[in-house]
Amino acid sequence: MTGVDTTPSTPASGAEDRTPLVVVDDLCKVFPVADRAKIHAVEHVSLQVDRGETLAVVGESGCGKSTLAHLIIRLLDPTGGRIVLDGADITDLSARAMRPHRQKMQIVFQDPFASLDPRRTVGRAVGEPLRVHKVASGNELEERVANLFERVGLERQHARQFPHQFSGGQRQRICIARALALEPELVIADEAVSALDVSIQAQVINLMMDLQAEMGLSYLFISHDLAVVERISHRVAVMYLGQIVELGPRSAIFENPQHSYTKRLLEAVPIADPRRRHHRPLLTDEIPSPRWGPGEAPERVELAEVEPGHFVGVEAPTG
Amino acid sequence: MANSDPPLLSVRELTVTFDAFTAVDRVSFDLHEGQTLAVVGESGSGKSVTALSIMRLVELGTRGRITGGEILFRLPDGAVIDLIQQSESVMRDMRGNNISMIFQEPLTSLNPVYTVGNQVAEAVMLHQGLDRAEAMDRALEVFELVRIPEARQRLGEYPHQLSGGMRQRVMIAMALSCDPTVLIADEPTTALDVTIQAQILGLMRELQNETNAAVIIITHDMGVVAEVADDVVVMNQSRVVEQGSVYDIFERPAEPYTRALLASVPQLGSMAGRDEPARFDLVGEA
Amino acid sequence: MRTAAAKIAQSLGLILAVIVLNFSLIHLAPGDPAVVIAGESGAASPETLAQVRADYGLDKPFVTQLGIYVGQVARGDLGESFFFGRSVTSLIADRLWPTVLLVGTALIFAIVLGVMAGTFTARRPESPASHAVTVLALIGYSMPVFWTGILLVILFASVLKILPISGMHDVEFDGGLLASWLDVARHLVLPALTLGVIYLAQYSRLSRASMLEVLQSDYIRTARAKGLAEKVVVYKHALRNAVIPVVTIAGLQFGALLSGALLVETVFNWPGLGRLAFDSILRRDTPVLLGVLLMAAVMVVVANLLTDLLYRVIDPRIRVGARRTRTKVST
Amino acid sequence: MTDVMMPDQQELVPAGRDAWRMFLRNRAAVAGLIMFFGILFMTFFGPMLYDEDPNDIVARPFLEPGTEGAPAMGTDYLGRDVLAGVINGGSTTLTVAAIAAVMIVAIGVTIGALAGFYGGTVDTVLMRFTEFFQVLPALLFAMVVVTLFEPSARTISIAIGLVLWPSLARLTRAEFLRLRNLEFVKAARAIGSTDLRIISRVIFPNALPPLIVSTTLVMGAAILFEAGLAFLGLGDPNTLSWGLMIGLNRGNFLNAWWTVTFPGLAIFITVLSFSLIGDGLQDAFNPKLRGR
Repeated sequence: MTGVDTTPSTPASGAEDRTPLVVVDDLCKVFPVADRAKIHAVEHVSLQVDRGETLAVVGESGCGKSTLAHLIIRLLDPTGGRIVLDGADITDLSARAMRPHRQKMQIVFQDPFASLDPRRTVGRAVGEPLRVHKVASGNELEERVANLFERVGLERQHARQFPHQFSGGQRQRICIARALALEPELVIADEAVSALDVSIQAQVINLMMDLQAEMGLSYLFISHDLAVVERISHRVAVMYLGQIVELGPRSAIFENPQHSYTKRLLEAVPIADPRRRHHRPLLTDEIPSPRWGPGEAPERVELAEVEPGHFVGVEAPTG
Repeated sequence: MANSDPPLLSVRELTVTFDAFTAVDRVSFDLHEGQTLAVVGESGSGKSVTALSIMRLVELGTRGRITGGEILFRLPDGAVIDLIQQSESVMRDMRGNNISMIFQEPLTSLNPVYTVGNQVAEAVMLHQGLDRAEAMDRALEVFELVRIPEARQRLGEYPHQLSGGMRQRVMIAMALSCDPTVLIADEPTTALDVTIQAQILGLMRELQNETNAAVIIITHDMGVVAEVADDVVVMNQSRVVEQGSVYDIFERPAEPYTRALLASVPQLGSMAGRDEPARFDLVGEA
Repeated sequence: MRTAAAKIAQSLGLILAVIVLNFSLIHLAPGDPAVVIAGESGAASPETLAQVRADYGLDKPFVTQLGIYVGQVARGDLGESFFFGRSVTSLIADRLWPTVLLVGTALIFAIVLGVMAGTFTARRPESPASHAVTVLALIGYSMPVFWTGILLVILFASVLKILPISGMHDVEFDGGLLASWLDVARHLVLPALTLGVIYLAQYSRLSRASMLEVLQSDYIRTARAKGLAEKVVVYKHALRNAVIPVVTIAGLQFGALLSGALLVETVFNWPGLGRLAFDSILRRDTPVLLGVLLMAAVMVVVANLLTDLLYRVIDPRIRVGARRTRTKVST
Repeated sequence: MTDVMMPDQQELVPAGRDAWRMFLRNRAAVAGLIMFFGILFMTFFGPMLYDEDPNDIVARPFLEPGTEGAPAMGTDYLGRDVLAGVINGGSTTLTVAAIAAVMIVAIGVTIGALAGFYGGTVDTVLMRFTEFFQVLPALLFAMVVVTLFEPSARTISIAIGLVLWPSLARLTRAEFLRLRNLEFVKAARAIGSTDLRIISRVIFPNALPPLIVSTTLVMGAAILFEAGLAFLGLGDPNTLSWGLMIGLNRGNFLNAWWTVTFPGLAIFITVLSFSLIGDGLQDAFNPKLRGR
């Protein structure tokens, strides 16, 4: 391992198999863009997801959190580093060789309106993974689809309808059902509740937690919303400009943040309590871009373990 | 709502329809000088349509029609007029001048083919009868007011050259350029990152102290409401569910809808001292 | 600047590819150009044919011929016409101007009027005028251009007798420069109208759709929220954005416009490149045909470069890159 | 999260049956359909009902319709029956246009789909190729192909197919590019669907509506193209066609308007029927764009 070992000292409870489900080691993704510039979307990211845990990745736009999700599920090919899923290195597998591994991990996207093919019934969408992997067919497939619908809080006869007949929250439930069809061990939720109204969001989060308890799922929960992350995660990684600047158990990140960026991020969250209003200094900072000109490259952030399982990026002392 | 002054803006029984659909149903509220009023609700609650109706913009570019109610506005000279009864030309004189508005998407809300300085100066030239050079000076002034760094240089830049936060500052500068008495902000920070949102919210509060404009902020985010509002109007399915001071709404919500809404809001810090993730305690969930 | 150089290099590459394709196609086709040339000079004995082949370099291997031709073209020499015995360059130079005049007039007519009609009707999408634009656009698009031309001649030149039937100049014309220009203009009206009307139909429809979409955009709402009059909103804020797709399509369609010009030139006996090409095909005058094909490709490429230029004028997003924001965050 | 969006404005993509119903509600589109079937009927059954040979000289040249002894549409410069010509002149045009359209769709959709789906180098290479064909002056190039080889229906179809596919390729590419990044396509990839399955079962059905619309318009363009070639005398010399009729009578149209007007009208109505159908389909597939 070239990256820092970010193994948590205390594994999440309730898991029998103590080997990590996903190990990401020194992962990098660079996109070439115009004028010989490069976007360093993901830089030397190392992390792991344990069985049955929710690891949240938080950060602002352009920090690389979605790219990281796409890399792990192999929708993008990494520029460097390794991805190990359940003991198997999947970094360089071809699309065909990758297929059996896809049964173990699935993804739920942000936009419930774009996530479902408008021309197919939602039942077909949910059954599609089963057909592609030839797991089930005919009546058995139909029965499994119906069970999935019930499992996510919908009715079995909903399967015959088209996406436009559902609300955003219902569609997101359908997407979750599709992700669960192959009984994966890892579900990547890429801003999966961000587009939902707050009451619907709470219901979907509750559903995700219930499913985790029932099925022993692991979540990689990508989000920009710290309040939601605090609710759902066991551990949290904070990303900034493609790199992890702080990683640790939820309580460490939220109650004892060490990195200046984590602190800034937490400070910025408006709190739904008028008695806890912030008094904010008038800043005009901008979020820096991960785009670098020819010959330029970001400085690598070194992580140091400040307490068991709590890693913090080392910062140059500021004046 | 213990303000004894006559209100600056008084919306009474406002009703707006889109074909057969009633988007705003008998909505009433008052807005006083220096007050920040939040209109909060989920998708489809009618909050944005309410905002567009006050500007009478709902009839331009959408199929919406104001079918009932009054929008009473107190002019600087003390006369009170019903905006719904005003002709389009009177409304044009008021828009951007007495009442101005900023929108959710700062990128798409600015015209991509003109410089931001031009777009701000345009409103000034129109309402204050200044010539081009004077209007540009005024644009520079408001750019500095909203704390845009290197303001003079930015005047000549195009929207796509600016970051999201800077674009929203430009929108705010444009809205404030003619010293309006009412500023309507429709989801002003929804499209922004959280650290930028914090800056914009801080800026808006500071500007309100400096200009004493009354602000209506339309939002779905209870965090934003708690952060900036004096008073709150809660909307759901085209109607006002409840209104009151921000403390009343957050601490003593009277209506079941408000209570349910608050219960589903994740609050930073609410999980302190707990090891495992926790479900939301939702009202009426099986 | 670097992108401009790249664009020009790319265009030259395209033109080279066109030359190679045209040359190969013509030389791989059945038929012997030597027979054509010899036929023109009266005799066709085997000795004459061999002589002709040697004179015109037709006995050399194909690739050598191609190489020689490309080299010539690079020096601006397009060879000599089999039929006229004149240099192809001068032949084309004579015919280029009428075609450019015809195509340019038709294009400007179509774009200006089309955008005006589209803008006008977009503001009243349910008005009779708006529906009329839709119907006229469909009709205009569906008429064969040579037929439109004939019908217009019947109407304006034969029934109303107000415009000349064909040609570019009156035969017995004699007068000053201005009068000569007016004479050409009179002859230009019908051909340009014929060619322009198809595109007028398309551009009015396109700019109507584009304008309708732009009028729904957020910045139009902002402009209205500023209190701007509807005229300013439409003509200052919407129009410039709405013409962008029209410019795109106009650039892409330039090749089709040239095809239309060829037919129009035939109908009106307009002495342009199209007529020259048509006659050269019938005469199997290969050097001229190659020259005209090349010229047409050059015109399309130039039109595309001009479109790019126009784009940069209209849309600052293409002209000025985004600012790079990678400042260190102050903590 | 704006709430200005009303329920009825939500993205409704009508499935086949709905689109068909919307299409039938569009009067202009139905008129187009009727016109098209009328032309088809005239072309394939007309010769049985009106069995005048279009090549026979039936009367004096230039008999104006309505005069003594003239056929319904008069006679041409040789004294041939114009109506017989109009009835018999469509089959070549329609056949050529149909074959060309098949070619255009096959080339255009394949190239556009590959470029749009794979992007990167594949896209760059295929788009350069497409640009190359767009730079070629279409009619001139087709004329050269037709004259250099033989002016048969097959050559003409191929020539038209070769020059008209680029616009469809561009459209297909744009649609594939747009759809490729939508989340339901990413979801299909995450499931492990093969590229072929994603292209054919996920992206293609969603790209189909604009492609169908475009194909109807391409049919119209191919007809105009064939007519233009025939008008110039570069069509199949052995068969009669509308364009050829106009071309042959071109020298006399000032004193015999009917010789060019009726064949031209036949071309116009045929192309117009495709335009109207295409327009109706566009509205039917995309109710949001209604009235554009």
